[in-house]
Amino acid sequence: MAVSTDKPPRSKRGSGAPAYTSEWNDWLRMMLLMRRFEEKAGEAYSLGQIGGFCHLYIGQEAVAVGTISALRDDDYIVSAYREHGQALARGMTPRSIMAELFGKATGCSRGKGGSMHLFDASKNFLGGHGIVGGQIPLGAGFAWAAKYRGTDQVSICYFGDAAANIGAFHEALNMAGLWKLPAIFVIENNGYGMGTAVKRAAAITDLAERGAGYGMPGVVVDGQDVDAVRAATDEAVRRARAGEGPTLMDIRCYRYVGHSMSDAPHGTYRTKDEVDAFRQRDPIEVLAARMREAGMLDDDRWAALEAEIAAEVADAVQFAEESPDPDPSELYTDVLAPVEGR
Amino acid sequence: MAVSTDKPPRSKRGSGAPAYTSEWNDWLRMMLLMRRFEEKAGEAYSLGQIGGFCHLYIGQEAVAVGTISALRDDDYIVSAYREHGQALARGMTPRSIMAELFGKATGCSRGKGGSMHLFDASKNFLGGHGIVGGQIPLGAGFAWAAKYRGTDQVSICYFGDAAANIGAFHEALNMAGLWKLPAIFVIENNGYGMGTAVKRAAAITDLAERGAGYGMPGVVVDGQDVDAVRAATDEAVRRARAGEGPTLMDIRCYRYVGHSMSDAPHGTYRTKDEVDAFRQRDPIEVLAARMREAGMLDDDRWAALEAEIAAEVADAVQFAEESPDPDPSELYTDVLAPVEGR
Amino acid sequence: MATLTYRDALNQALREEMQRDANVFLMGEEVAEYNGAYKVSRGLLDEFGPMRVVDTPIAELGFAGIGVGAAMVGLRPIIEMMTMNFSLVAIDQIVNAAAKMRYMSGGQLAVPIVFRGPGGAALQLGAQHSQAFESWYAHIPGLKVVMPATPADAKGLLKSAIRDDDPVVFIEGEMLYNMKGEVPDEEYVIPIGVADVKRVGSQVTIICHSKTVAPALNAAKTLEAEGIDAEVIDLRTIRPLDEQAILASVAKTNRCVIAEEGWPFAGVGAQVADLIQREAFDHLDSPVLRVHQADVPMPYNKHLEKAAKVDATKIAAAVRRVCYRD
Amino acid sequence: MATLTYRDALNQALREEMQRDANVFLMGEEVAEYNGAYKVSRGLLDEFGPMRVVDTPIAELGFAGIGVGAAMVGLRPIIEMMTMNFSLVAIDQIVNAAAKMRYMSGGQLAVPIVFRGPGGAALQLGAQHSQAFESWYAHIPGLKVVMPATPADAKGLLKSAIRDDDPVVFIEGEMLYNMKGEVPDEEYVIPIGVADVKRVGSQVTIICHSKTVAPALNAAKTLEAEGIDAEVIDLRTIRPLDEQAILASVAKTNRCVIAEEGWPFAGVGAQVADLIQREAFDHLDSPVLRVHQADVPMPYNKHLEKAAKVDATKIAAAVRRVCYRD
Ligand SMILES: Cc1ncc(C[n+]2csc(CCOP(=O)(O)OP(=O)(O)O)c2C)c(N)n1
Ligand SMILES: Cc1ncc(C[n+]2csc(CCOP(=O)(O)OP(=O)(O)O)c2C)c(N)n1
Ligand SMILES: [Mg+2]
Ligand SMILES: [Mg+2]
Repeated sequence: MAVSTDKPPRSKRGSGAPAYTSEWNDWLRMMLLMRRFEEKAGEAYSLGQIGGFCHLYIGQEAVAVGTISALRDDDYIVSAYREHGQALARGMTPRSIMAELFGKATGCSRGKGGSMHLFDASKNFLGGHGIVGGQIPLGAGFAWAAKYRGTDQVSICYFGDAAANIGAFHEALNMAGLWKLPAIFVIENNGYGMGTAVKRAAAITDLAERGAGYGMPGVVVDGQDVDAVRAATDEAVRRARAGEGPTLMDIRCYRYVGHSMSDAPHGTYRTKDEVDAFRQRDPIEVLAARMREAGMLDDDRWAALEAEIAAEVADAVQFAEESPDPDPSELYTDVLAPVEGR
Repeated sequence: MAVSTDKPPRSKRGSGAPAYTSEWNDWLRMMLLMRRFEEKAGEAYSLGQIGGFCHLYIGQEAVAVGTISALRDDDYIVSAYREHGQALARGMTPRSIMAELFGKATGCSRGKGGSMHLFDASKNFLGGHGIVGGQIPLGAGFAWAAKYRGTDQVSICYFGDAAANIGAFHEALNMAGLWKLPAIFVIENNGYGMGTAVKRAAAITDLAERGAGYGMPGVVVDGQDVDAVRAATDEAVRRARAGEGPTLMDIRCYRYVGHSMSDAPHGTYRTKDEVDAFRQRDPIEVLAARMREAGMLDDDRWAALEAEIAAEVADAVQFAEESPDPDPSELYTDVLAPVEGR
Repeated sequence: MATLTYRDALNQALREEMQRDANVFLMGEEVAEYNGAYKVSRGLLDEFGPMRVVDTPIAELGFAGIGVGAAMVGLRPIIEMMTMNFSLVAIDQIVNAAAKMRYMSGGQLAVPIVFRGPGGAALQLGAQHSQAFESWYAHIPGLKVVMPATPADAKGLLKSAIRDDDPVVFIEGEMLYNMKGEVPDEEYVIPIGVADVKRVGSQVTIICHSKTVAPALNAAKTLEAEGIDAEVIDLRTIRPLDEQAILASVAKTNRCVIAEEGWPFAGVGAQVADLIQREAFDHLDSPVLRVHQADVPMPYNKHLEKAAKVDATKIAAAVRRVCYRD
Repeated sequence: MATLTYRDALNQALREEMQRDANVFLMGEEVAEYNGAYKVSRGLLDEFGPMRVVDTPIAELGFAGIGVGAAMVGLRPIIEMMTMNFSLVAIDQIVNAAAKMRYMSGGQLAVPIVFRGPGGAALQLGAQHSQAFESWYAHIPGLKVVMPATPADAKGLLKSAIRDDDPVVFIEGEMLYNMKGEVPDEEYVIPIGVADVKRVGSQVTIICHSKTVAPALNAAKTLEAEGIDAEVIDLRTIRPLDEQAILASVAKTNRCVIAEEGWPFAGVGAQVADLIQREAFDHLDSPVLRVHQADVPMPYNKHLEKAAKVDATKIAAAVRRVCYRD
């Protein structure tokens, strides 16, 4: 089947999917928050307030919202370096995330992690990892722990389309399938690994097919449709909690912006037309349209929401700006456990 | 489908396979040579004449003979540490191999490699590798070189069933499929990785299915039937030479002996009955029976063959025994190119 | 005191710690039904069952990462590498995940995990199976590196490693597994980071660890007959290094030889020599000398292999040199 | 002489060697259509086409091994690691295949391959993207390790590395790519294994490589004003180490400071310090001191990162100490 780079994907379930009307208000708010938060982060980066690598989530909002809304607070989440969206969806505050991007002591990783390494152990948000594919075995490890303890917790692990070609993916998915671990492996398939289209990196473009090699279902999901993402996640979560084993989700989405802040909005590897085509089915617009149809959204509500979120993001930036840097002594802490033990 | 550990595999093609009658004499001789060579190597190991790890090929003879007989002299071969059989099939002399096992200067790797690292560059026999899966990217690399140079050479890469679960397998097969490399990936599926049955190591027991994840055909082959192995290899070679890309062969075979000389003939991980069941369809017997039927073999010919081979193996042992150790100065050679360059 | 092999001492440590803490589990290739490639885990599957003694596919990167993940959420995995040579395919998880998680998370996450298995050379295993990587692991902040040389140290240090709240690379030795020694009957642990004086001496210090401890002691015996009184210090832990023990001994003897199994360039001995010349410069009566493996991949031939390895003769020769007795 | 950036000097070396030898090809992530993550390979796809400038999936272990295989049969691959941090997932192929093939095969096979990419830290890339692994690679017999500090050295050494018949780990620097310097117009190569005196001095030797060369030269300028005349030696090649150049300088100056980017334990500086105390013991007027990164994973915060890194101030302070001027 076509990969998302060729044309916007047609939903496999969008139509058939149950409408999660009661959650739509929260979802719209969260997706819009992600969008505005990332836009501001981009600005702050250009102003030199954020350093290093910064990978924005703009365009992929429905993936984080549709998946994480299906989880319980005690489930585990792990992601790659493009994880601001999942962190927000998990309920980490814009303040704690923006402060981390600014490298401040009040950041979720106390200024030591940065954009690629957001952590909040209290929310089972376990990073933020920079080595492509490295977090996939970690995600399987959380699932292993749940099985070991006999809980019905689920572990969800996010990675990109390009990460499906690295060895860690193969080893982790094989063991997850072999041991029927309660894991959900989410390919955030935005069509490219940096400048390399899926079809130039993978021998098959339908990455979901790889699930079969690991004895797990592989499902293709329309990542522009938050309802479809949620419906597919509900089924994966059900399987995992029921002890039926892991699921591989190939969620077709798209990033509107460059790979990172150091990459052009659309390089030579894709056309502006392609980007615009995807913007036609913007995940926020798709949900907003449904809500308008259902009478749940009008221009006033929308304006109010934008204002509310603008204020929230501005507050996060101000908080980050005003927060202190870590104390110089922090350079040497957290390497090992304090000698007394923790 | 069942894995070879459950019961002897029924051939997928044995019946339909063309009979390579003109080659049967050579094949029988070679398989018997492997069997007797390995039996002698086992003895020499017990006598302390061979050291380190020594992995015998006994029971898997039809795999090496059926595959390598389909190749040209300019094709590339690479294998793991259980490679004595492939080395013999490639025409390396029993003398040069036995001398290497003895660590002598006359060995195919000049005594520096040992049982796990047999090399003969002049025959494009490129090792003998000890890290599970490590040779799979190398095999893809030889295929890459053939494509780069525009020759129609083929690269064949042998590895075990357990190696199909390691990252190198995934990465190499994906690139081979993506770039349509002239490679043949042979899973010598003897049912176990050391003491671990395929079904305890892989989420799916039909490893051939993994070919689909890399855009290449995956074929299951009866490894007790040398004609079937050859027929399947002919097709894989044809595909590769024609530029149609790689093939994954899952050749079901069985090792009668322990994983290595330090492992019991059949440990607790399998039963003597299982071993005996496979011996019922011994690859040498299967071919011998066909030859008898075809009037190509009788007791006298068999006895003569045994005598001939016994002499050849005895000669190899004597040669190894009488050969000198490498000169002490050899410790420091071959680390880097001689300073003049080679 | 019972006399145990190094193997059985490790086995006792594993059993006792698994009995003590239900969060401790052992995972690796052939550790369960096969009782371990080197039988270190013999009997553990029967006692603790398949969730706590877990056979894996051959996928070191994957199960090392599964272990790190399990440790991040509070379990205490012991990940067996059939040999440390195979830890190279897993090293990204050890260095980029285990060693950095606490720091990257601003101290929120601990990774109480042990990566253990035999390191270095055995007999004629060839180039890919005969490598000592302790200097690599000791280079990495966030890791601890422990290398016991005796059954008693092996048991006491493995128990400490399992209870440690940070990732520990615990390197054993195939050639040590059958070594016998006295092991206390009562419960005990040996702290990580503390070297041990295996022989008290006054004229020269021999610093060693793991497989070089026995040859160092043999060399000391030979030298005694020649009137050279050597002190033998077993580092036991490579990282954190017991700098005080090293410097105190050299301050006393004014001479030092370092014996390690691995290759010379940037080996453990390089760090120890650097430490001594930096911190005990005025105490040194002669340069610190090192004994190490020949700087080549390990050859298969047994004579070449023997020539490549450290032994008592080479250590004694180096000691004579630092004592200007050659 | 033209003034070029380090990036363009590398680009010229790649282009010239690919023009010179049809067996040379470049493979790695984003090297072709994207012109390289750091644009080192700009324009090469257009000139040499997709068989010789090859974009890969993210599969370092796999394409490193494909490169080794291609080299075993006579091609001369240049394998780009987007950064050397990612070489950890490929390290088994570099250490167990590339470095050992010649030896294991009894000299039958050469592996003429270059693994290249930026090493060490850039700015605020965090713990997993800011690591210097030169001491790891230099530990391995069978490898050569090259780390140029200037555009001219980068071009001349990369050309030598590509022509070399053994595997070369060629470590660049993201923070060096924009550095400008004079590069000869005519064809030239710089031999591997030869250090370079970047500043002649008489009272103290500063040994450095790669990113520590510029701060070392700055420190030397500062010290000159204080009446301390420092010699600055750029190792350029880490393995094989130019021991003669180091010892000759220390024999002259009797004092030495070693500055390297990486972590202290068993770093390159440990080996150099060990060498000096061993071979120049009687020449030393004070202990050899080392300047290196703080022994912690790299923090993201820019002030913490700056405090963790080597700079001219820290080098100058160490020099004053060995000169007893502090
Ligand atoms: C092992 C490794 N190799 C290379 C990189 C450099 N790198 C960072 S992100 C990236 C592309 C990943 O693409 P994908 O997995 O599709 O995720 P996306 O960025 O599209 O979300 C690369 C090559 C890395 N971080 N780790
Ligand atoms: C990366 C790695 N891990 C572990 C080992 C130890 N080991 C050697 S052979 C082997 C079993 C391999 O089984 P399989 O791939 O089925 O090949 P077979 O021995 O059956 O021919 C193991 C675990 C190794 N050599 N390399
Ligand atoms: Mg992507
Ligand atoms: Mg097998």
